[in-house]
Amino acid sequence: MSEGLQQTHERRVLGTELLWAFGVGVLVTATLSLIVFTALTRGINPPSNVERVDPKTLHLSGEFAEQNLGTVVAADGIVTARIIATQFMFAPHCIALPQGQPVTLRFASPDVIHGILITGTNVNTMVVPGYVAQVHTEFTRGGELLMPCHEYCGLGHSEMWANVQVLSAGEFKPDRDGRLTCAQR
Amino acid sequence: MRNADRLCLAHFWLAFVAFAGAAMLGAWQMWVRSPLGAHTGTPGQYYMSVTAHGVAMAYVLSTFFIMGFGYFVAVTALHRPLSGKGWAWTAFVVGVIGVAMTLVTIALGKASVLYTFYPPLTASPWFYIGLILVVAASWVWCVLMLVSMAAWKRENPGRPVPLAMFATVANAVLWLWTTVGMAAELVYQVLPAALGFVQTIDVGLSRTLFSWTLHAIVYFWLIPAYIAYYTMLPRAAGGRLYSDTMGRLTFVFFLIYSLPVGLHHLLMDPEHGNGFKLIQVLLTAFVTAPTVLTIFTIPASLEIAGRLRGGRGVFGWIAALPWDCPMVLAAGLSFVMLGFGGLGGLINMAYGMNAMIHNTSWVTAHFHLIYGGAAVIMYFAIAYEIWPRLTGRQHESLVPLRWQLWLWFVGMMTMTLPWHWLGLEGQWRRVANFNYDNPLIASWGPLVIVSLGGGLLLLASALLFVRNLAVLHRGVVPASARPLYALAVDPPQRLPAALNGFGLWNVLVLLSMLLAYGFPIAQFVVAPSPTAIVHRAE
Amino acid sequence: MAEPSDPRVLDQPWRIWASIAVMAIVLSGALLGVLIIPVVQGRSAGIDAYTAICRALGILPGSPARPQIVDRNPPTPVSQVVWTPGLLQTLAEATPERGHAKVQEVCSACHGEQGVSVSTEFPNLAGQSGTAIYKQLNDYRSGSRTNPLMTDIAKALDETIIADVAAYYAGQPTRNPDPSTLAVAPDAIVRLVELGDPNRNIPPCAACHRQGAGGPIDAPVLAEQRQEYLTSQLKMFASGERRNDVYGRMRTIAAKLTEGEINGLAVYYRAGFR
Amino acid sequence: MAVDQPLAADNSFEEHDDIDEAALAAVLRIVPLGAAMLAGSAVALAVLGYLAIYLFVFLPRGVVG
Repeated sequence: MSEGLQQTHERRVLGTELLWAFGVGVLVTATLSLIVFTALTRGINPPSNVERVDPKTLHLSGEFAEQNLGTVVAADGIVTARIIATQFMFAPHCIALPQGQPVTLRFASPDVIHGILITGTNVNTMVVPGYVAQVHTEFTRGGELLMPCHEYCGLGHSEMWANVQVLSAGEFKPDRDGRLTCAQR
Repeated sequence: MRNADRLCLAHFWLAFVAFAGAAMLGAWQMWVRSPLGAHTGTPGQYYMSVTAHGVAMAYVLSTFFIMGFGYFVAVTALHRPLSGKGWAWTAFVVGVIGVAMTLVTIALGKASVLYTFYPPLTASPWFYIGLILVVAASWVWCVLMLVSMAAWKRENPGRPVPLAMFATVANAVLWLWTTVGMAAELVYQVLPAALGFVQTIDVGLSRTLFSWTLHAIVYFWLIPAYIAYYTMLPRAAGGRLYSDTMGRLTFVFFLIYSLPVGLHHLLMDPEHGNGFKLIQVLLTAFVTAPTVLTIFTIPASLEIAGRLRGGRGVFGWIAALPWDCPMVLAAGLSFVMLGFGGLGGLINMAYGMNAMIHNTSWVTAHFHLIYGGAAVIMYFAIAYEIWPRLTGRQHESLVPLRWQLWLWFVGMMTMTLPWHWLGLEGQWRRVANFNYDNPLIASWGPLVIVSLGGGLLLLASALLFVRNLAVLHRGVVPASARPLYALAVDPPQRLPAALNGFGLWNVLVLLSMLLAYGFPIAQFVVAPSPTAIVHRAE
Repeated sequence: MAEPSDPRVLDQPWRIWASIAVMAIVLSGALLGVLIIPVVQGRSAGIDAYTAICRALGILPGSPARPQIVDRNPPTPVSQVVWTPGLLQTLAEATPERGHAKVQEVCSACHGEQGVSVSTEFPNLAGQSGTAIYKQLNDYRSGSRTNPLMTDIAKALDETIIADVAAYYAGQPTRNPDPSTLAVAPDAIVRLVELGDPNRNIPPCAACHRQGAGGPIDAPVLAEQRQEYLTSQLKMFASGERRNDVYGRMRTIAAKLTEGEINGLAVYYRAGFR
Repeated sequence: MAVDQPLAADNSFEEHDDIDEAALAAVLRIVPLGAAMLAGSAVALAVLGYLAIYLFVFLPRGVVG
């Protein structure tokens, strides 16, 4: 191939590659923009609560002591559920939560790494010993959902799951202390 | 058989024997998880099997295949004897000892912690020491690759390093960077705990260090596939590489963008703030760059081949390609799997959307498609392509080769497409036995059985692959010398140092790692987080 | 190339533009991730810009997009034992010989000098995990677990001697599973031990109570344990009479077991070891 | 003799192929078109898939933050 012809080729090849890269760049930017847009307008973030807590003294603490686990509605109406993920169970093993209301789920592990998801929702977080994992969400549909441990935590990992009861406003009735446990069905 | 060939074959056979064993374990795991095999295995057996499957596939198959392939490229692309052959054999022996140590520890049930470790769960120290030996062996390989390229450059001043070798060295450099995170976690945190020197572990730090390795390691596995796309596929198809420069840029992009992105594996973790997660998500978006460049440049190279063979029209060239050639067929199937895997990956990396599928079967499907699918099918094609050169014998028929590749593709798709769906439904990972009495889980049953069918096809394909290679050693048709590496449409005459070496890119990796990982790691050093008690599973 | 040029000159634009491109991407990520997004999110959630940025960096806890929960619950522990590295070190460095002396003086009357108890209502302690013995003695001392005999005995012991006793019994010969007796155990019980019952949320007993299972570090090893002791403890867990298991791990499981299963498991763990 | 070079190491035929330069030049007048269409539609499909899942699966499941 002559030198001149080769140079034209080379320029054309690089030109088309650049054009392609530009086109794809636009598409990639579009996908990223959607992430940024929903972060700005709807506050969508991955759960990133960098709140440290000593896993060794969790059972002595106030918040994650056995009696204080579960769902509680504060005087100002804020719904919080505190859940312990431990080898190989959740405490409590059934959690009642309201539908269509902002809720905050707080998880902690006294032993090894766990993780949770609630089927059919976007509730998902790792539960790393040393941190309080926190998810803010609003349940869009009601019913009985499954909350398994999704990170390998030992030989009993497969049997580690809890139930989540998402209750309508009529069914979601906390007691005088603002506490609520699962309804027996 | 020559010494360098024996070296390559030793690496490849170790890799493929581990692969065949791991494929059997994989099929068994799918069986016990399905409604058909429910309650036939204990969790102890299951997690032992998962650990062995992960170690064999992700550490043994990949590392030894890549090392063997690297030695092969260094000899054939540079046309010079391998530097440091003694070191290479020593490293191989060290690696074999490491693999044996690790697998025996797993088989004794003293290391059921899965291949991604989960401190504060710790296995027997022999498990980690074995893995460290494997990594040490691979570091020797990295140095030998760098030395080979440097020697060639001294002998050929000013000439462009052949693309195959440039890419191989890119992978070696990438691997040196990649292993820093995992080695730091093992040596500084996990091994002292396993040996009983310390009783607690900073789990946030260990997860962060492992995330450093976790993304780039996949590109380490993937690069041989890309080397085949760029340097072997165009020749096998009867065309030329559309752009040599884009090839080099692709491998450079792999190097600089696969490292400062590991936090996207920790999007659901509580030990990092949103800010650094977003920075690394943005950088992750640029990891698509090498792949989108490739899915344009390689089809363009194939289009040259197809049109030279008489293909017409916008898509007519596709039909005109020599699909009976294993390399071409494997590449085509690889691209399809890369496409599905890539879409899954886009969803994984999408910041908040990660919550929808994190630690569900979706993710398992994603990395089986990318590594087990797109990359490993090219390992097959590479093996088929170079085995005649290593053994001096020719495949008698390509039919069993094509069967094997098709089986792998169909098996992989049948296994992973249901997994994607199950992941969206919330099927979570690392479960030894599902409770099919639960109505939701019971509703997943049929899809789990379909994916089990895919797993069995994969097992059949894996065994056929080993058979196809084994028969060649006793084959009767002598191999005829055939060129391997493709020429570029415009072979480079002279290249800027940036496209002929890695100095600049190493500086940029260092800078972006400092910016992207500096604070996320420093936070644990400045203010150590509360530690967790070591749980010894041995 | 029309004119041969020095690779370094050829390389200069690469060095400049590659550095600019890579740094621009990282910095625009930083601009979005730690400045724009948190400040905007904070504004709609009523969080000041400084706090929102600190949260995005991970210096302050909480999401920049949501108000953070404040907790004011008083602590009410079920067990006072805290597994600090120091305590684990104490256990590791305990003196079994001193423990032996104490065992001869106090414990052997019921638990036997070698850890094989004299009566079926007292647990065997031979080869028991040191952490498990330590935790139980400590819980007796603090009142988290009560027993007419043990409460007073434990109160008379101090931290160090408890560690020594634990180390002594832990060092006594362990019993290993006996395949021949295990083979005759009922399937349902073996399944409970090895597989658990996923449907009832019961993990396999072996996941915690087998040596080296990687479960909770203070879980006792179950191997040739006294049948009557096991039955009574499981029943006490089920009724809530015994509640020193942190987060009710055993209370929850025991409450789900049927009477038949409790007896079956007690027989299994009595018989299956030699 | 030190025979430690594999078969291909002493072969210079790697530097050549039997592609006719004129045919290549002719083909190169159309070439990236088909590839661009193929790769372009693949990328477009992937991005559409991404958007569809983001908008129709992820968002309806509830906002997390």
